[in-house]
Amino acid sequence: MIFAIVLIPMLAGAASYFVKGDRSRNTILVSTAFLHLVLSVGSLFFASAPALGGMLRFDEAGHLFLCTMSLLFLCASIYAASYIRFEGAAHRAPDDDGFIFADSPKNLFTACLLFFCGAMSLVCAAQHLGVLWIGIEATTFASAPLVYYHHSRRSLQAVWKYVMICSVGIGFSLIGNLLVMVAFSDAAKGSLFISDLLGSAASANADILMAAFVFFLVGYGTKTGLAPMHSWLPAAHGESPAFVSSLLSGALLNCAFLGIFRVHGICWSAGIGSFSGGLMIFMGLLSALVAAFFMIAQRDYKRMLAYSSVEHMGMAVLGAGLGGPAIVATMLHMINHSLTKGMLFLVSGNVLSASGTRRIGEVKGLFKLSPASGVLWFAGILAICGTPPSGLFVSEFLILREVFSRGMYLSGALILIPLLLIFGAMSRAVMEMFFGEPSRGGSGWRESASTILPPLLLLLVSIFLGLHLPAPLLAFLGKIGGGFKL
Amino acid sequence: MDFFLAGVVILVFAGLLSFFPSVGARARGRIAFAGNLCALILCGGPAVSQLLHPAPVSLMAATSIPGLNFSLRLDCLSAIFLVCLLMISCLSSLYGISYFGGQGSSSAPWFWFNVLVASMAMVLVSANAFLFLFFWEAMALSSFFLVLHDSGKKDVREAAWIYAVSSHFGLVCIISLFFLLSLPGGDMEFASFANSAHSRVIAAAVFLLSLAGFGAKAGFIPFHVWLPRAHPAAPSPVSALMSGVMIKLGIYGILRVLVILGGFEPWWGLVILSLGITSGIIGVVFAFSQHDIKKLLAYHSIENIGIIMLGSGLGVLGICCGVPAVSALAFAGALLHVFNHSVFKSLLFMCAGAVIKATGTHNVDEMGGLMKKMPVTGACFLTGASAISGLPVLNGFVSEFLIFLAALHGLSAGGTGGKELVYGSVATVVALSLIGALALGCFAKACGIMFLGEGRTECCNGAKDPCVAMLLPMMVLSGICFLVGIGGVFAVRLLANPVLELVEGLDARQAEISLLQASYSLGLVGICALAFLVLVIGGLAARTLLLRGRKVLPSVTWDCGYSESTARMQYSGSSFARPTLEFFCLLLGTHRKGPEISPPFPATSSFSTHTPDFLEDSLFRHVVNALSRCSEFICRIEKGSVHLQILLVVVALFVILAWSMLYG
Amino acid sequence: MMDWLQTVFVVMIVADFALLASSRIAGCINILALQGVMLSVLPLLNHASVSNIFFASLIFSIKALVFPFLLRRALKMVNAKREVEPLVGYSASILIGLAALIFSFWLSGRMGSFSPGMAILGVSASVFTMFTGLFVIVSRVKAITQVVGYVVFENGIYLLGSSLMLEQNMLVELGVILDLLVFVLLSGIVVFHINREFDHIDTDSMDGDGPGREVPLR
Amino acid sequence: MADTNTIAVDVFPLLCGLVLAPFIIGVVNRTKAFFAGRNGQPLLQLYFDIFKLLRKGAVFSRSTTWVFRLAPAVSLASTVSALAIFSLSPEGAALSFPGDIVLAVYMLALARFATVLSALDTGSSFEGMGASREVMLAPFAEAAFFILILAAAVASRSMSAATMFAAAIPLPVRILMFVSLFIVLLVENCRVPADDPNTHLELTMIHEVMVLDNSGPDLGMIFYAASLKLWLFASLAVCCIMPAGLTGGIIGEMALRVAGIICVCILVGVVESVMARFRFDKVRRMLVFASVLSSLALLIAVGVSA
Repeated sequence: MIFAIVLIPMLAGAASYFVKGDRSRNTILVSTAFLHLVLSVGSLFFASAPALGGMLRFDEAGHLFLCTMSLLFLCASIYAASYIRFEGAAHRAPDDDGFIFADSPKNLFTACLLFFCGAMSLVCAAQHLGVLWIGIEATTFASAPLVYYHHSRRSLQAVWKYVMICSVGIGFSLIGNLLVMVAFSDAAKGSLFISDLLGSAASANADILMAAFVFFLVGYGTKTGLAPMHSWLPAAHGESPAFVSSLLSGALLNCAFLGIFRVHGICWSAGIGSFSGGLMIFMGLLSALVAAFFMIAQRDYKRMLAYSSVEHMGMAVLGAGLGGPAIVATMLHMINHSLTKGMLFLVSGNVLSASGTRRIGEVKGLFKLSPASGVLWFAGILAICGTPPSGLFVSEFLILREVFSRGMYLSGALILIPLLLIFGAMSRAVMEMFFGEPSRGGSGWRESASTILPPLLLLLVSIFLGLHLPAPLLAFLGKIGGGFKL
Repeated sequence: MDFFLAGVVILVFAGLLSFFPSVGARARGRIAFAGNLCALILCGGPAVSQLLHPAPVSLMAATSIPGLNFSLRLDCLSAIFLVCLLMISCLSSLYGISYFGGQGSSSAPWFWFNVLVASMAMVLVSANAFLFLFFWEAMALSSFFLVLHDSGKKDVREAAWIYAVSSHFGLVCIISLFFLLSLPGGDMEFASFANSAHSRVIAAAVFLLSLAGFGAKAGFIPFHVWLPRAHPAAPSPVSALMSGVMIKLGIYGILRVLVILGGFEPWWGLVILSLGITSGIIGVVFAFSQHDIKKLLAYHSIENIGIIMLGSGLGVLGICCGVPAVSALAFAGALLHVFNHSVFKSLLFMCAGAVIKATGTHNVDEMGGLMKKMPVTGACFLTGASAISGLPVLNGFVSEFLIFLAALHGLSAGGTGGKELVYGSVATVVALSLIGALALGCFAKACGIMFLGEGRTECCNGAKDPCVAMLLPMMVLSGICFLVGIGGVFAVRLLANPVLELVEGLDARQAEISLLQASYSLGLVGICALAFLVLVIGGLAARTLLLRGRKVLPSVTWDCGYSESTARMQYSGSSFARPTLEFFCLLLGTHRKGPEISPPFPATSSFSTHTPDFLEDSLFRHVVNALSRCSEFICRIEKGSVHLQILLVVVALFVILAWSMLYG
Repeated sequence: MMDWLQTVFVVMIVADFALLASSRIAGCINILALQGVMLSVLPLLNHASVSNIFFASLIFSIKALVFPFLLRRALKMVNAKREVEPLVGYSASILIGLAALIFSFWLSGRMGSFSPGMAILGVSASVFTMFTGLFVIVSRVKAITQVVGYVVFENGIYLLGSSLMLEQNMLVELGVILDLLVFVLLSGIVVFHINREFDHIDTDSMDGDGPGREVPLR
Repeated sequence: MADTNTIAVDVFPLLCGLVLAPFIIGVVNRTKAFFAGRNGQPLLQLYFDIFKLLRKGAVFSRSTTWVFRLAPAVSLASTVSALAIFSLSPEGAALSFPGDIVLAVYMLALARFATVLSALDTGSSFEGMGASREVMLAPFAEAAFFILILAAAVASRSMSAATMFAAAIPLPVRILMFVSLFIVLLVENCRVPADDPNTHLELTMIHEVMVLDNSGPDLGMIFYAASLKLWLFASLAVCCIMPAGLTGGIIGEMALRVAGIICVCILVGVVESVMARFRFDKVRRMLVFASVLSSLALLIAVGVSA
């Protein structure tokens, strides 16, 4: 069952590489995505034997991220099908930055997309730090060509930045792996199985484990987009096509976060949870502040969304650092964030196709240009800023409650101020774009069901989570938080 | 309580109905009005019965989200605000039917209107912090969309954005306020807030946060920036509802937090008092210098909020210094002023809306002589204006009279109270007298320039009274002004229970006695008002008797023989206000674009004054520009080359490693 | 046996200094090949078991043959100017390298708690190689030189792993190899494209998004 | 409330005020004439004027509305009711309850509001100018007056007008209150330093220019209301300076009170003939000086009573 979940996308990717017709390739893409969703939801209910000698097994956190990822992947692939069809149909006019919209070959693109999904499933299933590392490595390689879909000078620079920074990051996490092996060399005889590490954590060498955690935090933090290492995120999201950046933000960041979360679990059971927690809280606060200040003068709405991801990842890392009941709130925050952010990036694709420009100042009268995506865009931005009906309001409220109940008033204030700044910046951008008369002639793009329904579905799920948290979901999240008793 | 919920549900359902395209604009308005009406009956009933015999009704139901349980509680304090809310929402929706009727079917914002009223009602009764925040943000969101009603204009969008940011700032303060209150247990119920002890430092922090958070909604001075922009931008029925009721929820929030905190410190009273004084005086001075009628009324809301803060500040001082008479009367005055202000402010906004719809302009200096063309609107505006300036026969006077009485009690109690009480009372009386006189001048200007004299521009020629559906709410509100003005004694009886709730710290009997004494005085004030009306009618009758046999000739106004005087020669708004505002010139910083009369022969020239809101310019704009400048500076890193960013990653690693080695 | 290991580490350190000093990309690639050879010798020195021999040949073929070949082909295709315009001057780089060497010796001294014996030299060599790799990425302008820098950084990590006597699990080394192989492939493709887009391949000239209009936040 | 037989005693000062008010205007004019070496108009001149006006016809400008016609009646009625509170007979006024002073002051404000609105209603620039000047002075006059009331309330520990001034207020406080009240009297009743009652140059007037357009019975009512207002302020000034209960009976007390009012009017006449009219910002400075004096009185009263 686990092999199926990981390998089917990869095989489909390989297959679609050789398929010639666009239409058939799209059907492969969408059907694999649907199958993947069915399998991952199915794996929730019937327990499946661990594969590869215990290296691949879905625990609660893995299941959670897998299901969100596959739901997002399904919506993205439906969106991608129409996006590619529209792409192929007309050679689009050069964007205002003067680069040509020639696109990379479709088959390589679809193959990489499916390979990307397989890699992410591998990360969710990884119970061995080495396999986890290889999985995240694979996601980087799978997503690099995706970001480079529109061959242009700026997307080239974005890919280069993305690959270089993430590789350096992954190099650091490799050092982290080595140090973990050293720290556990006598306790678990250098095995990297998470279960063994958790078991023998008490007798590990504490300060080497601390050094290892620092390397992991910086390494996987680069992939999660935490503050000082986040600079690849706006570049990659700004240039990649809409559904790729929705996958990048909605799913890839989660997988990297999973890496930090696993190592944090090990540190927690090794007794240095307060150190690793404190470091994560510091990185969370730093990301929130930096994202807020970057966002105020932002002129490109896709990069604005990227910075909002940096901020929300900061919140998640902070929540995980608190431990105890905050873990439930953090996981809730992760789900809500990937749903809402995924939806927002898909709608930003619509906005880009409708208005033809990425600059906030130049998009005018979005409501008149394309009403449905305009309304979705407005609702999405309000949701991502944490206004009540959206689930983010609930999760941010719960995380803040934990922060204040620990007596950390300063860090509570340090979270609330960026939230306010970000709300100001984003609402200003949305109002500039939504109202007024459309200044640029529409680029002949019309909203179709497949570009509106996926984001709408994601938004409705997030609002549903905002209004009512089903009890089984809360119990499930509680189990994830099990390892982090205060 | 289930009546109450039924009313709210019907309200929202009526709002939803207005989304169907098939329904015409007027029918849409009628459905929404029907929704408001039955909300008035269903929710108003329990509220009024709560006022008469106080028995707090509560309802508790757990929900799936941890920490959020659906607990509601209707007590006297929220009943007062509920009565204001439902009355004003009903009347402004009636007014809105024909106000929105004209412009096309799709534009009427009835859904957001009803959602706003429903969320305000739920905020007033919610007894769980999470639920309170939920409806508070729903209220902010729906009023944001209402302000964006005619979003075509750029400054409307600008006003809506500033409003959104400041209400979000308020939300941020209120969230941290509730967290601090819920500290020991983490339980989010208001009841558990009340009976858990808070240390002095936390109580002071909670108090200041409540001033900041709820102040951003109430709109007193340091947080008032959005008010003079949002109200003129919103359509009139919406701004009537917003400035009549919505800013009162800020006051409700502060009072609720005060009730929860229980033990006050004298400096709290002085802080509220000083905020009240600054808002009052600065509000009325800025109102005096405005040309736009709705901006003038918006600044006046700030002034009246200042008066309410004066009352509650004196009340808090009274409690701290142990003089129950002062606190009972002051809180009674403040609560009555909440009711009175929601009555005459929405009346004034409705009249302003009718005038703007008739003349098509906001600028007071372009109007004139509208009393001849719009007699009913003129009469209502005149009633509202004299009520807001606190003139005796009307309701504004009754609440200010109570606050004066409280101050006099504070003073004549003399030594027993303690130094703060004496200073507080003196400051209150002086401030109230100054504010009253300036308000009188400001509304004399508003009425005189708009309604009296001759029409200054041709836009007043086509003006005529709006249809009956718009006039009816205005007349009802003017009637209420007169009713409360004369029947002040009944109003105080109604207020007795909520005041006792606010003052339950001190011995209730003493508060009872002072309230009885106040109602005795108010009875006599009512009698004196009636006697005054009889005298006026007598004078008029005598005058008509005397003139019956005599010649009564219409002629031209006395013009010292200069026969060419045109309507433009009349006093305009800014010229009327100039002598008074000279005294406050450093506060206002009015820019004058004076006429440059250079050529020998007189050519056409113009003169105009503009008064920027100095606080907004100095405070808000600098903060926003500073933020965007440093954000631009930081953005340079984002544009930096790959090397810089990789260096950042490496440096981050070394810094954290070094830090963890040193402190790990 | 011990002195062979020490010679390997010393050669690695010398190769790093040469890399810092070299001004021509072709030279850098040769140094890279040399480091590849040295690294492939390491598993043989411990104990010549079958898996070690197979593994050593694998490392040799990849690090000493495939990478240099790919990079030279990329260099020819791109016909970029041979010499390198670094952001930090060569002599400055060497001095910084020296400081880094001293720091790495101090660091490995402090981390003496690891396996005893000659680990001091091994750990410091690996830390210094890693530092050189990162320094080259940050300070060199050419895209190819950054790739070389990254490979050196990977060599450093591999050296760290083997010097800590963690030879028993092949998985990590495999991971390193996998990572390197695909990375070089990828950057090769990207470098080609960089070349196709414009004449020179330094990454500094690719500034961020163009001069868009300022949205004044009034 | 007092029972029926003493009602007469309470109403008597009010009636006395209503009857004698125009007389004191005559006194003022006569003192001015005496200083100017003229015989001056007869003491009862204002009675004749009012009676004459009541029997004349009226002329209304076309641009005025019902506000213009209502205003004189409103200002007269409010001044009368203010007088009812301030008639200050020893046993308490016709109408006395805690806080009645506030009602009286706001009644005067209502009169001012009515006059200003009727001035603006005529649509002439002169009346507009008068109205804007009236509104300029109002805040400072009211502030000074309220501080005065506070001083009396603190000194006498009572909240009703009748008992407030009767109590034993220390002499320095009484003098300060009298001076500041006298300044407010001069400004409120358009006496010389603030405003010239019988000038003909509209640009310099405040109160007269607001009633330019009134005619016939309206003008009569306005003159009568003005005289009542002077009586009211004068009686207040007398109560400030003269402690109560000097003579035994009520009649004696009232006679003394009327004599005091006449002396105050003579003082007003003297001031009018001695001083020239101030510039408007000097008038404002004078009023600020008055409020400074009354706050000094307040500070002493608080210091003494605490």
